[in-house]
Amino acid sequence: MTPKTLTFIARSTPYGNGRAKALLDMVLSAAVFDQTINLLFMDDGVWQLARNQQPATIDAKDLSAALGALPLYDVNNVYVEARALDERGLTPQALAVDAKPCDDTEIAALIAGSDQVFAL
Amino acid sequence: MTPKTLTFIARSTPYGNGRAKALLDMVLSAAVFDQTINLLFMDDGVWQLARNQQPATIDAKDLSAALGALPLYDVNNVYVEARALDERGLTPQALAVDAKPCDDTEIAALIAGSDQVFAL
Amino acid sequence: MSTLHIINKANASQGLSSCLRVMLPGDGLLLIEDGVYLAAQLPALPEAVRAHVLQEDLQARGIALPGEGSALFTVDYAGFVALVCAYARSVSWS
Amino acid sequence: MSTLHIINKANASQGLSSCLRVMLPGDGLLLIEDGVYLAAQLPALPEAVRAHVLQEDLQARGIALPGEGSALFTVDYAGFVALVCAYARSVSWS
Amino acid sequence: MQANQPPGNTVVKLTVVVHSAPYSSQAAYSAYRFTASALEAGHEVHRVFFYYDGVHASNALSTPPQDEFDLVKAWQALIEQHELDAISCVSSALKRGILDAREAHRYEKQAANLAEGFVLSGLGQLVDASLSSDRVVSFGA
Amino acid sequence: MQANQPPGNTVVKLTVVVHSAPYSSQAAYSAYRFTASALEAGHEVHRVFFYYDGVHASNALSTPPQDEFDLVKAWQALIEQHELDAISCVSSALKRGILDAREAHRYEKQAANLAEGFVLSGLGQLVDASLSSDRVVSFGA
Repeated sequence: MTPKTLTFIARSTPYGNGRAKALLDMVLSAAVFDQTINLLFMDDGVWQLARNQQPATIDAKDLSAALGALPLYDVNNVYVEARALDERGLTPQALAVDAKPCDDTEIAALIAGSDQVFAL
Repeated sequence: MTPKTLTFIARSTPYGNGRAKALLDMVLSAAVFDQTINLLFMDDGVWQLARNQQPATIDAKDLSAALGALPLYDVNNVYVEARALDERGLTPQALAVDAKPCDDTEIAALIAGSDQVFAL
Repeated sequence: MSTLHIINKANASQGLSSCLRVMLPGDGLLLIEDGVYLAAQLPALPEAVRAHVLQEDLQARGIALPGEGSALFTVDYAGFVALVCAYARSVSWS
Repeated sequence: MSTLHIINKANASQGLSSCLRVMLPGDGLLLIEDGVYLAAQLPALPEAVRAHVLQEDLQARGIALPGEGSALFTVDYAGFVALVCAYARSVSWS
Repeated sequence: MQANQPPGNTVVKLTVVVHSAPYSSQAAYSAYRFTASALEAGHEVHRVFFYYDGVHASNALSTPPQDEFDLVKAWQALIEQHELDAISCVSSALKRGILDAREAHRYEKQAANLAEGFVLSGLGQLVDASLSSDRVVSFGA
Repeated sequence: MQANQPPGNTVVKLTVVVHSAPYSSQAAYSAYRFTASALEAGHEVHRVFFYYDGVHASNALSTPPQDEFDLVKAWQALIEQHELDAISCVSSALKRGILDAREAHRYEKQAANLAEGFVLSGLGQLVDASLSSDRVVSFGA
């Protein structure tokens, strides 16, 4: 079977609801299937990449630390919507996790090149 | 005990989630307590007042019909945010339920005149 | 092969605006659930994008389409299924 | 007596914009949960409105406040309780 | 805050309303932290009312991973310690599959799962609490 | 739609993902209607995967008012009639208090409440289904 491309679009803030964690769990599950995995942070999802998260103050686990483990799972195609960073006063250099900034055209190409897309 | 004023702000669409129904149930429960009840439709909540709803197509009950029963419960202070109607191309004349259009100042006064406020 | 973009929220900022920016010519748009509230005020669509709206959800909410000039095609649930099959993949921008 | 307006969503269109329009002088604003994301880009507040942000939720998310000039007061959960008690009523614009 | 002096050391009678579910919304947790802080400050928590998705906090079968905060247990401990009046709205709970023994029997369901400490009752209990409390604060949804 | 000709009478293999809860989100209902329509059109529904709040559709204790649509029962009927593979994500379900007999026993809980027809299993089942389906469509959250 030729490997397939699964793209995951993270569009939710990290702690206000459980979607960010739910999407990350999907990504980690997919990673063991030896396919091509893309992870893209868009819209409010870019907040997941903010530095200095200390969610122990609200009895939650650090999602950005979990994101740091992605390379161990061979999830290396990590992208972030440049516009979303910009709108929120974030810069690609000041993120907790390495992610390639991309524009609308590149995002469109990511989606068009995918077999399946999951957004949460 | 002097009667209190409870104000309910309906801000949700009628069928996409259960909030509109949940708020209406609160209003009807409050109505039997013989207090002053205000019901205000704001933001996407004004969609609850749209005419010709036929939610049987999605196996749901008609919320606008239930709103029509408010006078039977002596809930007569029904308001609608004029701006929210306007933004959605709705007019006070074309609503399923009678509601007094009001502006920001009147809404502020409604809130300030309330003992408790519930928004959903 | 093209993508079907599905919108199920009334608030344009929750999905529609992002989706419109990353659509390609030949892609499809489908408004369902509270997404049908956007039908009357849909912004200009990218080139060669076909837009659809779910009939059952429109009717449930009492929403009338903008009339003759509308570029929106109504579909029922069977049509929804056909769209999902016709496009190569779907994205739910909820 | 004045009102405490509580915002718990990041998206300004879900609550904050409506709330800002109907606040009165003397009212208070409190950002909690995802509402703290609005702290850095808070629009101009109505006259004599005091704005607060929940420290625990800021820290959890790694959000820094705009520096010195900020009109935002940070409070902890005890301060949150004190605010609810201090104002005559609260409205949760979620 | 000159115009809004806090009542100082006065004990304030509070009602807390919870609209959102644990693990899906932080609001369920915020309500808990707020309630704990209010009690710590010496205020009276007249009632905690779980409504809409908020009722999920009263599901005894909830089994979070061991390294995650267990909100059902946390509420139960707070309820027990302070003898809190914690009500889950019966109509919200029934729809969402949370039943006490009486409802399970009435609807001939296989089991009851309402967590100890919580009581199922109607929306009138929310209205009643609102009328007799100094302040009501709502979380989530 | 010239550029995207539908596969005509070809049977398409579909996976349906449900992220939202009945009574709280219409998406739970939309997923059901979509699945029923897909089956009616003769397509193959390879798997329905209930994830996140979607797992609430598999709570056997759910007791909606008699005059409201019963989504748990509706799914059960569809599952039975078409021998659907309906999986509730085990980690989502455990947190939210939905257990099968095995999990109830393992965690020493008083009862199991997973509705008949549904199976608890891991996220791998979603990935696996996605890889072997022609189309995946997600509802809600």
